[in-house]
Amino acid sequence: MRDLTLSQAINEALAEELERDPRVFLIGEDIGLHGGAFGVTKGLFSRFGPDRVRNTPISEAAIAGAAVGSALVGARPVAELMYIDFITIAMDQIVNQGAKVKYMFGGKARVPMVLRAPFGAGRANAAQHSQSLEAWLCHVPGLKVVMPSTPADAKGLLKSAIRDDNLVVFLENKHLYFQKGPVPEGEYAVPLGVADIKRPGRDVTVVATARQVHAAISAAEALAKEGIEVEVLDPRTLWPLDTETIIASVKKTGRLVTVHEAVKRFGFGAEVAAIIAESEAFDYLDAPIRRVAGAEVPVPFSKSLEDLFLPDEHKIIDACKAVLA
Amino acid sequence: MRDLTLSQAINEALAEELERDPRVFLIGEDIGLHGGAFGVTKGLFSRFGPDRVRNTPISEAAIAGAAVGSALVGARPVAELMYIDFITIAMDQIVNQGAKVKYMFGGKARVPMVLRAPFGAGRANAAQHSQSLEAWLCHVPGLKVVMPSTPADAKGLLKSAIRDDNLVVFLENKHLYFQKGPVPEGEYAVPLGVADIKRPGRDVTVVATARQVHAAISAAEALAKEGIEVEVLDPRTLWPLDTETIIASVKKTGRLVTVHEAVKRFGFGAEVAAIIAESEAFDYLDAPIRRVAGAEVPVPFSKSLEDLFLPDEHKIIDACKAVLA
Amino acid sequence: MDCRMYETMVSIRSFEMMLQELSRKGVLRGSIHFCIGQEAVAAGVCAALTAGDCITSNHRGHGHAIAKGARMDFMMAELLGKATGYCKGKGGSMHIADLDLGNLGANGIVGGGIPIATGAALGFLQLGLPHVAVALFGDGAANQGSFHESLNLAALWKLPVVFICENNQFGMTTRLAEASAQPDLCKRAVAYNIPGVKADGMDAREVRRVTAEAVERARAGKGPALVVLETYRFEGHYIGDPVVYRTKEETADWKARDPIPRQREYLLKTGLATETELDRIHADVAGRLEEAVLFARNSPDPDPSELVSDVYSE
Amino acid sequence: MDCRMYETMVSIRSFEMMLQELSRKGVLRGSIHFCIGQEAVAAGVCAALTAGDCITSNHRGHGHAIAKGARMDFMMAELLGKATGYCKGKGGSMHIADLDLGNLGANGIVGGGIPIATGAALGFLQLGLPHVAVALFGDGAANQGSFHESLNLAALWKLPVVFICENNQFGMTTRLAEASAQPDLCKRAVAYNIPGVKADGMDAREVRRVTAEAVERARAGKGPALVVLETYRFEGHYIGDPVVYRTKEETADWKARDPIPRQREYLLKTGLATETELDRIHADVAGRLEEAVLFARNSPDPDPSELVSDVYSE
Ligand SMILES: Cc1ncc(C[n+]2csc(CCOP(=O)(O)OP(=O)(O)O)c2C)c(N)n1
Ligand SMILES: Cc1ncc(C[n+]2csc(CCOP(=O)(O)OP(=O)(O)O)c2C)c(N)n1
Ligand SMILES: [Mg+2]
Ligand SMILES: [Mg+2]
Repeated sequence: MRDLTLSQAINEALAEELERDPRVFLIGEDIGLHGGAFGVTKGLFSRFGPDRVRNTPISEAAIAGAAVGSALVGARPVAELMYIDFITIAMDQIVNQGAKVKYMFGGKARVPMVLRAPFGAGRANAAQHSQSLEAWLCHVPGLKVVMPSTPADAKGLLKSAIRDDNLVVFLENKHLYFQKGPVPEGEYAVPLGVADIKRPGRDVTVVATARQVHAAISAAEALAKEGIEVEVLDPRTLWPLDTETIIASVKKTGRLVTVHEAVKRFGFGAEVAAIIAESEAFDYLDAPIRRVAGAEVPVPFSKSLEDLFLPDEHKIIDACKAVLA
Repeated sequence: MRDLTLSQAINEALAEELERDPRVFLIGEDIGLHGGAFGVTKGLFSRFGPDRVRNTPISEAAIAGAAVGSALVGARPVAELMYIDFITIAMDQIVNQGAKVKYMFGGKARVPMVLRAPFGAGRANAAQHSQSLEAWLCHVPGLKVVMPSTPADAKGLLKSAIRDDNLVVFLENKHLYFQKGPVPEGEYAVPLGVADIKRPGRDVTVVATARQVHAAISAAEALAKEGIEVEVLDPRTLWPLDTETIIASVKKTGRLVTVHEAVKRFGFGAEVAAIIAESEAFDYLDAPIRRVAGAEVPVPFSKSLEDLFLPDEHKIIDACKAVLA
Repeated sequence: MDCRMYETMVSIRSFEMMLQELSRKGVLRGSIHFCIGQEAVAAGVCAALTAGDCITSNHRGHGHAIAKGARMDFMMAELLGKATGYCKGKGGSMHIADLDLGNLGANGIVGGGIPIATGAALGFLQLGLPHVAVALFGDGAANQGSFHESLNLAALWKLPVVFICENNQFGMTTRLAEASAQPDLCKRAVAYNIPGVKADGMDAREVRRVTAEAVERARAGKGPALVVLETYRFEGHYIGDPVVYRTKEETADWKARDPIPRQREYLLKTGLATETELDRIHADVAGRLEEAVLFARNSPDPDPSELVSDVYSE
Repeated sequence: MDCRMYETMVSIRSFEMMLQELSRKGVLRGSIHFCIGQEAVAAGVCAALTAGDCITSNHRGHGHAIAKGARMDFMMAELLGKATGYCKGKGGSMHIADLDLGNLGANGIVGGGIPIATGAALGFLQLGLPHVAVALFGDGAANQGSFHESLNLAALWKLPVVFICENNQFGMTTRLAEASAQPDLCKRAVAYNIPGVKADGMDAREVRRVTAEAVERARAGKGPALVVLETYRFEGHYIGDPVVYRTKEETADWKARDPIPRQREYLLKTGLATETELDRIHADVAGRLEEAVLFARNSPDPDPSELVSDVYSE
């Protein structure tokens, strides 16, 4: 296997799907020659041309609508928002239209589209370019929400997302774009809705997403030296959520820590905690649950504050120790 | 005390605040002579004139921006969205601007505005006019979110919201508009962030919002006949949330049921469950938590399906019995 | 064609009058917006389309649906929330759609269908299909950001889409001039460098003519146009609207321009149809409508299992 | 006034060149968008405003801030994320604001400031204040729905707001004509029945003149105008932009119209200033800038407690 960055892995998935299916096309701001704000679509414009890789005006509502409408008549758009923060402008088309038409029309519509967007803090982009808004989207029946942590997962999940007949929101952590990892050669897809145990363990379950999976693994390695075996669980798809795997893990370990970059309140961690508190795993819980998450503030610019905003290895270690105390 | 509907109570609060403070004004679609889609602002246009009660074009983003901008320079707008579902169009101004400017600007800005909107299902308005989207807003630091269950609370909370220097989202259940309840004469305000125990009990805590508070009280009355004493807790303000009162109640009862109309996943119930699972109350929990909520679907039109979609007294009774089993 | 449009208009009018009756009987639930008075728009626009062309509609969509070929029985069943309805009872009045007929759906969001029609046109381009998409929306919707973004995108890419603004003079209770700084809506086309055409929306033939021109232009790859059709809703915005915002005189003036008698006169005058033939149309429609109501009323409610189906595609 | 504008432009240019230097040294973090080349817009627009008037700015906002009177030391401290910065280090380049000076803030959302300026103008009206609000935004922003909704609302209510579109020919890497179906942006004013004015954005005096006209019109209660200022950014969209989307020749042509030498020549030619006076301005600015950098570098990072403060007002 060769090593690719997450950005390269996504680029490869896009290229392969553009190649495979003539109905697939890309649409977004500056995704053409420039390759998008993070260079993810680099080279695709030259290779597939302006009809398959469509540079748009700065009109997020129209981009989302163009994707929803074209998907309704049988195309398979992959739309890019330059930052997930801009979904605030596209929200109506995604939530009230794309997510709901199938149900509202009694099952007759299909919206086979993907909405890709980078998310997350840690790059000094401040409050309007650093959010993690997955919880909003997970709250909307009709949407699927994917959040990969490794290049290999990203490629395989994106291929599944593009082939899926639903509106899939595909969220890419900006920091991970530049991190390398092994990616299988040849064709493969990672199914949506299946969690991955990134590191097995028996003492505490850490459910972490995207970049925080890596922080959790670091934490697990540090804790292993103290004899604490952390199970790091990466849901990969936030909705549909692989609750079975999470419940099974907590039943085994009796302890749960959740980790994500989004603001803690009303975030993914709350849903995971609630699922466990409702489930058969409740009786196996030996300690209160802990949520490690972004601070309850707009993302600050200054490095010193932004570092405090973000979860990290140390905060995860502390949380694990707390639930083990 | 006289009895007023929730709609009348809100109307009274608006009239009193328009009278009290010349900086206060109303802005929204068809709120003028017509009095808004639900008649909440009826009579105010004739009384205060077109400058204080401003009828807008159908432009939710501009309405929200007009409110944010005017609040920034010292006015105190109360904006109305005809249905909370349309916040999808106004989201950027609310989330990326209004909620964040104070923090982004290092504390120097104030956005003393209220965004009112009806929410909720049960009126055959289908998927784009029946949502409960409070969880999105609670997930945004900088916003306050209020959701009254009685006319008296509605009036007092709205007065606090209008006098608050933050962006307060004030969510009104459509069904409650037409329900009467006693409202004190004379001036009073209900503070934001303080829960109200609508019915004391020792066996199980039910945290319910808005219309579901009434369903929970009915359920409690039914269960009382079987000797089960339910404590019905109405948070009234979803953020800031009065966690102390919730935790104290659960420590007392050892059992928790949450109830809201919004879709269950990633909803208010998840946050309450997580708060309890994280808190000292965890050790007092004698049974798994139960969440009663809207079904995980877009809101259906047909009465038979919409009834199934919604939580109700019976589902609450079942949940209470389940946690007591 | 001219007889067809007449029949379409009669069907729409009859369908909605039946809804009014059902509403009086307390059988109808939810928000119902009548297009009575505006039938020429629906009939004329859809008469200019061919198979494969599609429309997006809005909250006032019964007419659009019928004109695009929808069956009254399935519509009626939908309005009554029945399992046999267009959306299995899940959508109701504001979400009737028939993708096979090219109706991409009514819409509860004012302005919500405009980006979708634009997207459908883009989809046709991507798929190499020769179809045209038509967005039907009101004067009020033209003040939404979605209008602006969509028209710009469509004009820029010369998408095969036609934007039809059904100017019935009001957005809910708000008069055009109280909502739109440029009340001559077709001037908005200047902002996108596309043709802006105004026409009499009370004349089905005129509507068909201007729509056909715009549609053929779009199909030929010359890009979109904005067509503003002047019309009027004879009824309130919704059932129960006290209609405080306009005078009886104004309404009477517009009623004098009722598109249905107008088309009838034309058909008779030109000899395209006889009184007998036209009466037969009325009778046929009445018969089908009667059956539709029976069908709807006799249809079952959706099965409880339907609550959770159709959220996701497999 | 003409000297003031010169000083403003020199300050902006010097400030950003210093940022480039700091960036090369690796001291700067985050997204930085330079307005080098566009200084005449900021200087000319703000010169047309009086105390109490306010602006909303965008991601390319350093020039707007300086022209509206911001202190370079607080700005520099903000850009370095320091506690003494305009936003205590919480905002950075894209969120510099000074409400006391009437700068309602830079903005990270393209088009995000337009509704806010409109709202500020409404606020002035509601509070009976005689001020005018100015929205500064780019050619790219004019394709956002917020542009459309705001201009319509402002025109409808004759709000005291002026919409200034800083047309620097590109939205990020996308050329105006690839993004806007109507490349003559001031024609968009037709859609709102307001004046649409185009002017040379490389000439500070011309900018001031057209802005002043629009501002006084707005102040007089005659409603908004759309002013399109033709300009060019000499640098890439952001630090590190490979600038693949335009030719060196085009950039050189625009650089030949550099607004700073142009204003200098004017001042000298008309005798409004001498070489010595102008050199003194440069020296002054350089001195203040030096101090600003020192101030910023010597300032402390925000206290950790600042993470959670300023989210809510008491
Ligand atoms: C985004 C949004 N805002 C507001 C409404 C409420 N609403 C429904 S119809 C309507 C009036 C629409 O006016 P117009 O577009 O002219 O269509 P008409 O009703 O006149 O046919 C309004 C305000 C809505 N459904 N969606
Ligand atoms: C809503 C939104 N969409 C996209 C972006 C990314 N972005 C930042 S600046 C920019 C270009 C803006 O162009 P223009 O308005 O012309 O301003 P200029 O950069 O040319 O000064 C883009 C696309 C953004 N910040 N916000
Ligand atoms: Mg209308
Ligand atoms: Mg530009």
